[in-house]
Amino acid sequence: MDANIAALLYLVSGVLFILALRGLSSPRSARQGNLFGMVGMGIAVVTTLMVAAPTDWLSWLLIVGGLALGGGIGAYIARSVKMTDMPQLVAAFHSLVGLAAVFVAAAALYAPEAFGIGTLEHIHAQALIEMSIGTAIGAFTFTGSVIAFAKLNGNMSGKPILLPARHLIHIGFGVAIVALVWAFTVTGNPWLFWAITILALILGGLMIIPIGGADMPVVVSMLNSYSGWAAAGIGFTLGNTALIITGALVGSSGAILSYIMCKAMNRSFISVILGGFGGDTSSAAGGAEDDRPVKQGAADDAAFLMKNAGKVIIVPGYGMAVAQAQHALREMADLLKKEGVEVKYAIHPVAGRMPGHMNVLLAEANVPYDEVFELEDINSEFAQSDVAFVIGANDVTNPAAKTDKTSPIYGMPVLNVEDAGTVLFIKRGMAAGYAGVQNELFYRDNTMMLFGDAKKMTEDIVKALGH
Amino acid sequence: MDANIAALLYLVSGVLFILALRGLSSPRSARQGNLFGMVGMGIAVVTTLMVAAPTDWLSWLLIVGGLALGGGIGAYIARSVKMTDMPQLVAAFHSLVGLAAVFVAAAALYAPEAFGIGTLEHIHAQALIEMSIGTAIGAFTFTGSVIAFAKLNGNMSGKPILLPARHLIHIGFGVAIVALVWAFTVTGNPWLFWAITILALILGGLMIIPIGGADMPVVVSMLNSYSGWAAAGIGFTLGNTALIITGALVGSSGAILSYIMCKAMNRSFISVILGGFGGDTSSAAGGAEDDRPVKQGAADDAAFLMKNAGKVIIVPGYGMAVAQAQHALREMADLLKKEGVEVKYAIHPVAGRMPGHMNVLLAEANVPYDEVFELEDINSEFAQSDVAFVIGANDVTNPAAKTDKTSPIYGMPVLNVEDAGTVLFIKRGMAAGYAGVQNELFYRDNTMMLFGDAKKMTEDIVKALGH
Amino acid sequence: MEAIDPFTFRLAIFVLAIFVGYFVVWSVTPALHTPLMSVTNAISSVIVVGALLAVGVDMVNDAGWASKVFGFIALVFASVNIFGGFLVTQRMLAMYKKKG
Amino acid sequence: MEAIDPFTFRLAIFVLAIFVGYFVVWSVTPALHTPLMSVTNAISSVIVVGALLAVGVDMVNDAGWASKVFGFIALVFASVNIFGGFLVTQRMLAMYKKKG
Ligand SMILES: NC(=O)c1ccc[n+]([C@@H]2O[C@H](COP(=O)([O-])OP(=O)(O)OC[C@H]3O[C@@H](n4cnc5c(N)ncnc54)[C@H](OP(=O)(O)O)[C@@H]3O)[C@@H](O)[C@H]2O)c1
Ligand SMILES: NC(=O)c1ccc[n+]([C@@H]2O[C@H](COP(=O)([O-])OP(=O)(O)OC[C@H]3O[C@@H](n4cnc5c(N)ncnc54)[C@H](OP(=O)(O)O)[C@@H]3O)[C@@H](O)[C@H]2O)c1
Repeated sequence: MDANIAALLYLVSGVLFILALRGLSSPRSARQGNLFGMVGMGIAVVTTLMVAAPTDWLSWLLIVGGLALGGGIGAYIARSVKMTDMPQLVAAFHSLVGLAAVFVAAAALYAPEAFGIGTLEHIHAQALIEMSIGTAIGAFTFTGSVIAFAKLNGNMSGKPILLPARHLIHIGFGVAIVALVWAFTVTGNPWLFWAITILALILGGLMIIPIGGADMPVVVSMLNSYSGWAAAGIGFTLGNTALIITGALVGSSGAILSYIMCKAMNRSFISVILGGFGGDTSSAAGGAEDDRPVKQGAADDAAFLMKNAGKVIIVPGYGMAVAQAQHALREMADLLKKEGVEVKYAIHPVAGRMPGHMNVLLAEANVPYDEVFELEDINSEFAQSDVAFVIGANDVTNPAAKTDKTSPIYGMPVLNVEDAGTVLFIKRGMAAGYAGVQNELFYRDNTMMLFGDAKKMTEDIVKALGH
Repeated sequence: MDANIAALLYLVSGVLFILALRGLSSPRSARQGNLFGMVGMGIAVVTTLMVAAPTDWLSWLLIVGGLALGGGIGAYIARSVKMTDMPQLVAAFHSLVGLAAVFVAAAALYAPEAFGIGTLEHIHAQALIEMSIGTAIGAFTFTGSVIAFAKLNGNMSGKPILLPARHLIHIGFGVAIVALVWAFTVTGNPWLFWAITILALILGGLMIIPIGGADMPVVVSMLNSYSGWAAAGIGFTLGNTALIITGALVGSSGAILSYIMCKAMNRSFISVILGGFGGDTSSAAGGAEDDRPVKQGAADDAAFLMKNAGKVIIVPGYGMAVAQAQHALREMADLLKKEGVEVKYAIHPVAGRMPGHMNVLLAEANVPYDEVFELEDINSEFAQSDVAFVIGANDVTNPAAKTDKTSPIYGMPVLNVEDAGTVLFIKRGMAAGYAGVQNELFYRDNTMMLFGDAKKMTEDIVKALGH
Repeated sequence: MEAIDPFTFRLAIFVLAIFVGYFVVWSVTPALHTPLMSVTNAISSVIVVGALLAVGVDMVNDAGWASKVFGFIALVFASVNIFGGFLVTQRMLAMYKKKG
Repeated sequence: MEAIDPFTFRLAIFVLAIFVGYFVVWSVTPALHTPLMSVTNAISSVIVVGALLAVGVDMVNDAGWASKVFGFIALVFASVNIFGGFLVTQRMLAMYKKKG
C-alpha cells in the first residue's frame, strides 16, 4: 500500500478516536462514540497489515493467534468483571499497555529495519531517544499500575507505606534513568536499554507504594496519561500518525482528568502524587469520634418517613459501592415512586472512589440517567425536599468543607443535605470517611442514623415499604 | 533561516493563536489571550521576513511602508470606532481579509518561484487548485462582507431583496465557478483565475442581498468562517503551518459560532443562509398590533417603584444599543444601589444584534461583569425580584416562545421577566421586535410601559431618582 | 517505507486544527462572543505571510512587478486587519471589569 | 525552500492532538468519567501497530527472532486491552438508559 494512503488511513483512525472521546459528552452519543473507537482501531490494524504484510505463514499464524488469544482473554474479562471492580480493572489494563510499550520498543531495538529507523546496532539517535523514553514510561506505567491494582483490589494494604528518605531515592533513580538514556543514545548498546527498563520498573513501584489506597484513582488516571505519552514516543519512532495522535490525546486527557479529580477533592495534585494521605479509612477515623448522642432509627422509621414525603433525594457514596446496594436502592426508589413520592439522585463529583463511579453503578441497577443529577444541578433542591437519603456517603455531605478552614476538605463543594427536612444516614457505625474527618451532621436534630450494611438496611426498608 | 526552524516557529504562532481563543473562556484570561495572539502574529511576520528576506531596498521599503500604512489605518479605526458599531466593523474587517486572500493568490500566480510552487505558467496542479479555491472564497467573502457592512451600517436597506429565481441563479454561478476552477487547474491560464475571481465577487453579493439586515450577524460569522477556509487554502499553497492551523481554527470556529447563534434563536441555519426573513423590524411589526389597553407609566412612577424595591433585574436589548443608553443605565443602577436595592443584569444569548453585544456595551459603561448574568444563571431569580426593568428588549422576553407552537420564536429560551413583581418595558411604541411577533406581556396587569427613547427615558428616571 | 508527501502531514494538521477550533469556541463564554469575532478576524490576517513573500519577489519581469504590487495591496489590507483587529479587541476587553 | 523534516510535521500533529485531548476531556460529562477511563485505555492500545510490525519481521538472525517474540507478547497484551477495553466500555454504556 502506498505510504501516503496509509498515512491518511492512520489519520482517519486518529480522528475516529477523537470522535470516540467526543461521544462521551452525553450518554446518548456515547455508544456511537465507542463504536467509532472500535472502527478506528480496526482501520489502524488493517492498514498496518496491508502496509507491511508479512510474507511467511508463521507470522500470519502468530498475528491471528495473538489477536485471538489476547482478544479472547479481553472479551472474557470484559464480560465477567463486576461493575464495582472497575477501578481495579482499569489499573490492570493500564499495566498491560505499559508492558506492550516496553516490548514494542524492544522489538524495534532488535529489528530496526522493520520500523525504518536504521539497521541493527546502527539506529538513528533520534529513534534511540524516542525508544528509550517509550520503554522507560512504559515500564514505569507497568509496575505503577500493578501496585495500584493490588491496592484497589485489596491484595495489598491501602495504607501508604512510607520509606525513609524516599524522595531522595526517587530522585536518585530518576537521575540514573536520565543518565542511562543519554548513554544509550550515544552508544546504542542494547544492555543499556534493558537497564533503563529495569530501573523504570523499580521506580514505578517505589513511587506508587507511598500513595494511599484511596488516592489510587488519581494515580490510575495519571498512569493512563503516562501510557499515552509512551505510546506517542513509540509513535514518533514508527512515524505513525495514529499512534502520535492517540498518544497525545490519551496523555493530555488523562492528565486533565487527574487534575479535575484533585480539584473536585480540593487537594493539591502534587501532594497526591507525592503520597502519604488517604490511607486506610477505618484507622484514620479512630481518633476523631466523640460521645455526643445521635438519634438512631430502624428500617421501619426510614420507610415511614419516606413513604409520607413529597420529595426524596438519594445521595449515594462509597459505602453503597462496597455493599453493592445499588439494586436494592433502585427497588426502594421504585416503591417510593409508586407511593407518589418524587425521587431524585444527587451525585457528588468525587462520590465513591473513581470519577463517575456512582453513575455506572446506578446505571447498572437500571436507574434512568435523567433521574441522576450532578451537584450544581440539584444542590438548591435539598431545601425543597423532605428527606435526604444518604447511603454510604460521608465526606461529600460534610458541612465542615464550607465552614472549617482547618479541615482537610475545606473548600470542596459539598451536597447541602442538611437543608432537607430530615437527613437519613446509612452507615455501619460512626467511622469517618475517606478524608478521616468527623461529620458534624450526624449529631444534628434533623438527622437520623441507620446503622448497618448499606445493602442489608436498604433491603429492610424495601421490606418495610412493602407492607 | 533553516526551513525546519521556520516550520517550528510557525507552529508556535499557530499554538499562540489557539491560546488567544482559549483565553476568551473568561474575562480574566481574555486580555492575556489577546496578547498571545499579537505575539503569535509577530512571530509569524518576523519568521517570514527571516526565511525569505528581501535583498533590495525597495522591497523593504514597501514592507515597512505597507505595515505602517495599514497598521496606522487599523489602529486609527480601532481607537475611534463606537462600540455600538462593532457588528459593522467586524464585517468591514472580514471584507479586507477576503481581498487580501485574493491578492495573495494572484501574487502566487505571477511569482510562483517565491512561493515554491513551480515556475511561471508551470505551476503544480495541486497549487492551482488551492490557489483558485483561495481566491474564490476570498472574493466571495469580500463582496458578501461589503453587503453585510452596508446593511448593518444602514447604507443599504435591511430589507431582504428577493430576486426571482435567485436560487437557480446562485446555483448557476456556483457551477460556473467549479467548471472554471477545473479548467484553470488543467491549463493554468491566468485569465481563468481572474474569471473565477470575478464570478465569485458577483456571487458573494447575490447571495447576501436576499438576507435580511437582522440576520447579518449570522452571515458575518459565516463569512468569518469562509475567510478562514480561504486562508487555509493559501496555507496549503505556501506550505505554511501557521496559515493552515489558523485557517482551520477560524474556519471551524466561525461556523460553530453561527450555529450557536441560530440555535439560540431557534432558527434553522439553512433558512438563515438562504435568506428572506428578519427584514426591517418596523415594517414587520405593523400588522400585529392590537387595541387592548396597556398600563402606561412615566419616569417618576418607574423611579418610585424601583427605589422601593428589594431587588431589580435589568434586561437590556437591541433598543438599548441603538439608543446608546448603557451609560445612563449604569448611572441609574448606581443610584439604586445607593438606595440599598440589589441590582443585577440578565443577558439573553441573542439580545441585541450580535452575540455578546450587550456584554460589550455594559462593559463599556463600566458595569462590572460579575453583576451581569447569563440566562440559565439568573432565570430562576425573577420570581424573587420586585422589578424587571426591560430596556429596549422585546423578543427575548416573549412568553409566546414557551407556549405558542405557531410562533416563529417557539422553542427559543426566554427570560421569565413576568415572574417579577412588576415588569417595566422601555420602548418607543407598541412595535414588535426583530422577529415581528407581538408580545403578550405588554397587556399584563403587572406590566407598566414606559414609552420613549431608551436613553431619554433612563435619564429621566435618573433625574427622578436624584430627588 | 517510502517518504510521505508533506501534503499528507499538512492535511493531518488541518484536520486536527479544525477539531481544536470546534472545541475552543464552545469553551468561550457567551459574554465574550463579540471579542471572539474580532479576534478571529485579527488572527485570520496571518495571511500577511503570503503578502510578505510576494512583496519581496525580484522584479525581473512584468510578472514579478505584478506580484509585488498585488503583495503590497494584500499587505496593506492585512495590516489594517491585524492592528485594527487586535487593538479593538484589546479596547473591548479592557472594559470588562470586576466589581470594585 | 528546502524540504521540511517529517519530524517537524509530526511534532505539529502531536501538539495539536494535545490540545484536542485537553478540550475533549472537558467536554465529557462527569457521569461518564468511568467509561472515559476505560475507553482511553482501549484506544491507547493502538500501540498494537508496533507489535504487528514486529511480529512480521524476517527471522534472518537471532535479533529477528527476539523481535518476533517481543512483538508477539506485545500483540497479546495489546489485544487483551483492545477487546477488553472496548467491550467493557460498551457493557457500561449499554446500562445508561433514559426513563421509560
Ligand atoms: N470519586 C473519586 O474519584 C475519588 C477518588 C479518590 C478519593 N475520593 C474520596 O472519596 C470520598 C468519597 O466520599 P463518599 O462520601 O462517597 O465516601 P466516604 O466519605 O469515604 O464515606 C463512605 C462512608 O461509607 C460508609 N460505609 C463503608 N462501607 C459501608 C457499608 N458496607 N455499608 C454502609 N456504609 C458503609 C463508611 O462509614 P462506616 O465505616 O461507618 O460504615 C464511610 O463513612 C471523598 O473524600 C473523595 O475525596 C474520591
Ligand atoms: N444577538 C444576536 O446575535 C442576534 C443576531 C441576529 C438576530 N437577533 C435577534 O434579535 C432579537 C434580539 O432581541 P431583543 O429583545 O434584544 O430585541 P428586539 O426583540 O429586536 O426588540 C427590540 C425592541 O427595542 C425597541 N427599541 C428600538 N429602538 C429603541 C430606542 N431607541 N429606545 C427604546 N426602545 C427601542 C423596539 O421597540 P419600539 O420600536 O417600540 O421602540 C423593539 O421592540 C432576537 O429576536 C434575536 O433573535 C439577535
